[in-house]
Amino acid sequence: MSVTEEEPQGTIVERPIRLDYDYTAGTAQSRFLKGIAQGKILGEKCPVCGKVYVGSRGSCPTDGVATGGEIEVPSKGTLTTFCVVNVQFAGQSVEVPYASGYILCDGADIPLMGLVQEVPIEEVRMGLRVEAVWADELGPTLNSIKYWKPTGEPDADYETYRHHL
Amino acid sequence: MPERVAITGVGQTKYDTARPDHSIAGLCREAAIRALEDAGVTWNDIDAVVIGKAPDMFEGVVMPELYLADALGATGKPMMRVHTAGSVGGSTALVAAGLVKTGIHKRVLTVAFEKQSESNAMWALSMRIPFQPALVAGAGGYFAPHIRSYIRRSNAPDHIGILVAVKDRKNALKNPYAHLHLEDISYEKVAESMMIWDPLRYLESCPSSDGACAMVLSSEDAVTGDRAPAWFAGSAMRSEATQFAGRDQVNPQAGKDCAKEVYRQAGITDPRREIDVAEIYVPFSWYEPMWMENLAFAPEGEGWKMTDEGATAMDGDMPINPSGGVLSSNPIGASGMIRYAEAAMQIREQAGEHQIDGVRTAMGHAYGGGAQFYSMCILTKEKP
Amino acid sequence: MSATRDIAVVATAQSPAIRKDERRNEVEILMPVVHDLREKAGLTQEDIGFTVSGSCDYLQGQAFAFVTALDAIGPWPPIDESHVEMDGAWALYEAWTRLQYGDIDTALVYSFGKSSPGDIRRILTLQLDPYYLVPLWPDTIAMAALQARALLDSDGVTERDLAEVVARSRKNAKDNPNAQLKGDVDVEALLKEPEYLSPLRKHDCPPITDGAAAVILAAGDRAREVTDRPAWIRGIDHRIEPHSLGVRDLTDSPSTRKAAEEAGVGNGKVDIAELHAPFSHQEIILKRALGLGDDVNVNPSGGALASNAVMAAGLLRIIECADRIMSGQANRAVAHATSGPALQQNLVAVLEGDN
Amino acid sequence: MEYTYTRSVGPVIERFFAGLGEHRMQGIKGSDGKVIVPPVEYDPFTGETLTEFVDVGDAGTVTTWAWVTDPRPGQPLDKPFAWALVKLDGADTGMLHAVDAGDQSKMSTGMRVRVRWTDDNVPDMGSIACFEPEAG
Repeated sequence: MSVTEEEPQGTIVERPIRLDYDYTAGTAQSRFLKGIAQGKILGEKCPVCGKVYVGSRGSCPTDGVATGGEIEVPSKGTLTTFCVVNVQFAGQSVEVPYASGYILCDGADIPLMGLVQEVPIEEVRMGLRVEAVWADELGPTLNSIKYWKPTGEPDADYETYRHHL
Repeated sequence: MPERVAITGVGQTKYDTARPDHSIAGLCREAAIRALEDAGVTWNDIDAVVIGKAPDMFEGVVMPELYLADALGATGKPMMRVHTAGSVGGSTALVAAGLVKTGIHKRVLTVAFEKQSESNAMWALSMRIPFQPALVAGAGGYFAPHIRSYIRRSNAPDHIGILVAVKDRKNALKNPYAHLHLEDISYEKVAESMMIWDPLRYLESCPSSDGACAMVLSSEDAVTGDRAPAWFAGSAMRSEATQFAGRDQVNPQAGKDCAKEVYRQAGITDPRREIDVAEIYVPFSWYEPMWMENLAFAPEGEGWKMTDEGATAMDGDMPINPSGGVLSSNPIGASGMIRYAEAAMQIREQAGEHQIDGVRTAMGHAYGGGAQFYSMCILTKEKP
Repeated sequence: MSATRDIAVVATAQSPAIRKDERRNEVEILMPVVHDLREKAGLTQEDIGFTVSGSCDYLQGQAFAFVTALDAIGPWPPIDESHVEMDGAWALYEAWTRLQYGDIDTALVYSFGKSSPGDIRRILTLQLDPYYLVPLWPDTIAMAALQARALLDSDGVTERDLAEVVARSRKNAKDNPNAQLKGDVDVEALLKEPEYLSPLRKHDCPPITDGAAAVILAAGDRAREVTDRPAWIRGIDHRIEPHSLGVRDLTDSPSTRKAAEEAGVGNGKVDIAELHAPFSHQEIILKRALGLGDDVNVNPSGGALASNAVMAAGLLRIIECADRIMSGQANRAVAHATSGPALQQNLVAVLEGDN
Repeated sequence: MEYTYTRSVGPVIERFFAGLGEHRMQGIKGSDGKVIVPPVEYDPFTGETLTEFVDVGDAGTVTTWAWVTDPRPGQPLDKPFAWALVKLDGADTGMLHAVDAGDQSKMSTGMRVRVRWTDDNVPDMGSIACFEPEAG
């Protein structure tokens, strides 16, 4: 609070608001999450531009048409860019510091967000090759991918992912 | 033939972490009354009211135009509520301007606000439905990776972000409405502040503010007030999808297209030379150089040089955010309208200590979402 | 109003009204509607000058819920686009305004609402004064019931009149393939139903609906290129009233009356009217405020009592009018949309075919 | 989704809430001189800032009502009750609250009701439990 003592401190009331929702993932996302529950990353192809979307919400955002035709992409790819989070935010269970970034799976045209671990934080870099580390118990949620770890392969050439930044 | 639209009144609240002295309506009123007074009009002179704010979850009031109708003197009048994410302050002003431009109304009051102290923005923004990942740590966590991409692409030196943060906070010391008045701001202070979202430091990020901004927009035959108005010479909105294959997240096409369109309308061919001052939506330091390129003030990859050379300082050739910008005050829903209002204040020579001399053309800019929504205007002293 | 450019609805599309779409998310509900729409108009997204939508984050329970909806449109190259956190009817108003600038000739308006994921009655409580009202958690039906009682107390309106509105809605909805509640119901049987939130019975209240709707507007000659018989928007206006029920005359709708005057409802014979009356008694209040006689066919689609996709229901009234004008069934129609507790805010549009 | 919002109320609502804590009902004079209860910061019809507080009674007349058989979470009563607009003595507008009438047959437009106060002295709406029929 930056309010100083001279300033008026008006009456403050508390208003708890609770709302319950029954969310619908949608058909495309349900297909994707079903794959995740089986330890598979499923992409969907846009019938117009041919781009492969992972975690599609059901449409190709540039063509506005339904994506379809499941394509399994490897749970391995390139860290295109990232940030290192050094502050513990409320509701965040991961220990700081951690690297959070975009992982472009091989063969996919859109990255997934994920954590990068099993590597010293100062060695996390753009172009790092990473693979998914799956949770012991898989379920229809992205938390099934615990994090991504380096594969040990040489870094991806900047040219291979610069158009995904 | 569309009508010319003038900004004849501007009002802002004092921005702060919390404004415990006001209800939500009271906060909006503080700005609205100032705008009416500046324009020399009363509630009776207003034909319609257009309000804007970011997600309703910030205050937990659904479609608050309903509750705010009385406070904004809207009874018996048309009232609208715009929501285009962070660009909303700008889009709200443009929707309001449209009502005048088309001749539907003579004088419209437009108000944008956010009372972030009612909740926690980090909570509202990071809220995810169950099957979506909860990795993003607030807006900084979203934008920091794209900043890293920019640095990689442009080979910009690390200190550029710090320069922006220091400059905007120093400017804010000249703006009585600004939220952050960091008297002891310095390069070292920013450099040593916590690296929250590496490559983004704490002091390179915007605060969370309560506040409202309001403007009175008038048609040519309804201009009032003691002070000459600022005229809209160009205005545009552009959107693209949040995430799509091949999306340029550093230099988004929608931003480039939007700028091109406002320049075309205003007859601007060399923005850096022809625009005297710009209020640009920079919530994180590095977005200044990024937008310099997006808005064609600098060639691609060279925006950081403008910051580095001091061109964007108040005494530079292209002053950016003399008000202190979003880095110094961020009532999210209002932040875009504040950019427009500050641009108008520069034209109308009412910016006080942060006034730039001889402003004839000014730009207002807002962006929102994952940098996929844009709203921009060019304001001029001369009637377009 | 001095806006002079002739603007028409030239194509419309809507999803079927569904109680609960458990399979599809908002994008997936909206996408086929938009495809159908553009196909009917023979236009691609690149032919559209301006795109605008109306929706409510809280229905979806997520901030920026409207953002992903854009994925259904395919906004590439980047589009001139805006969004109102209001019913789609107000999005259409913004589009109509935008077309008056004169630099573009077409606009796409869409709206979507899934009322099923959350408790819609509770969500809409959050529209109310956050200091005095929300702590008591009065819900939308309660607010409407207070209005209904005021109307029943005031003059000749009876519970039978309310039941007749419901019976006609259900009957009319039989001809509407998209409607949710339809069929022949007997007024006497309706009156025997128990009270739900007295004086309202369950059938006096709208169903819970998931759905989406969209229209294309076009100006002048462009409108005639798209369709032989555009539904011209001859007037459109909207007004708001004070928020608190306690300071209003609940038996009247002065904002509707004012909007109707501005839109020119009285300037000619009205063939049909589609009124956004989620509660039966509101149709009676609106009909009076709009000055509609008994010769006007009110809510031939069944109206909001038959299907009520919140945020799209107002836009749907314009669509239902436009459809009947474009098909030649009607020549002059009045569409109405509402927002807020007990008809706080109202929009009125007059649509006409070429004579 | 669950969150507790912290609302600053501003001077008018603050004063009304403070009065409730002392079991005192107040209204505010509108631009046309009519007394609005609960007091609003701005005139609903002219938008003028209102400042003139007026004490009103804690009893009044029901102008309209609706009977709730199934109370919902958070509502003032957890047994069947009536929502009502109550025009308090000395006021010109209706105030929305619950009436604990026991049975729908006890409710009628024009009936007299009185505030049932609580001992809750937190400056908020909580000081009013509900209204109850005056004679009963």
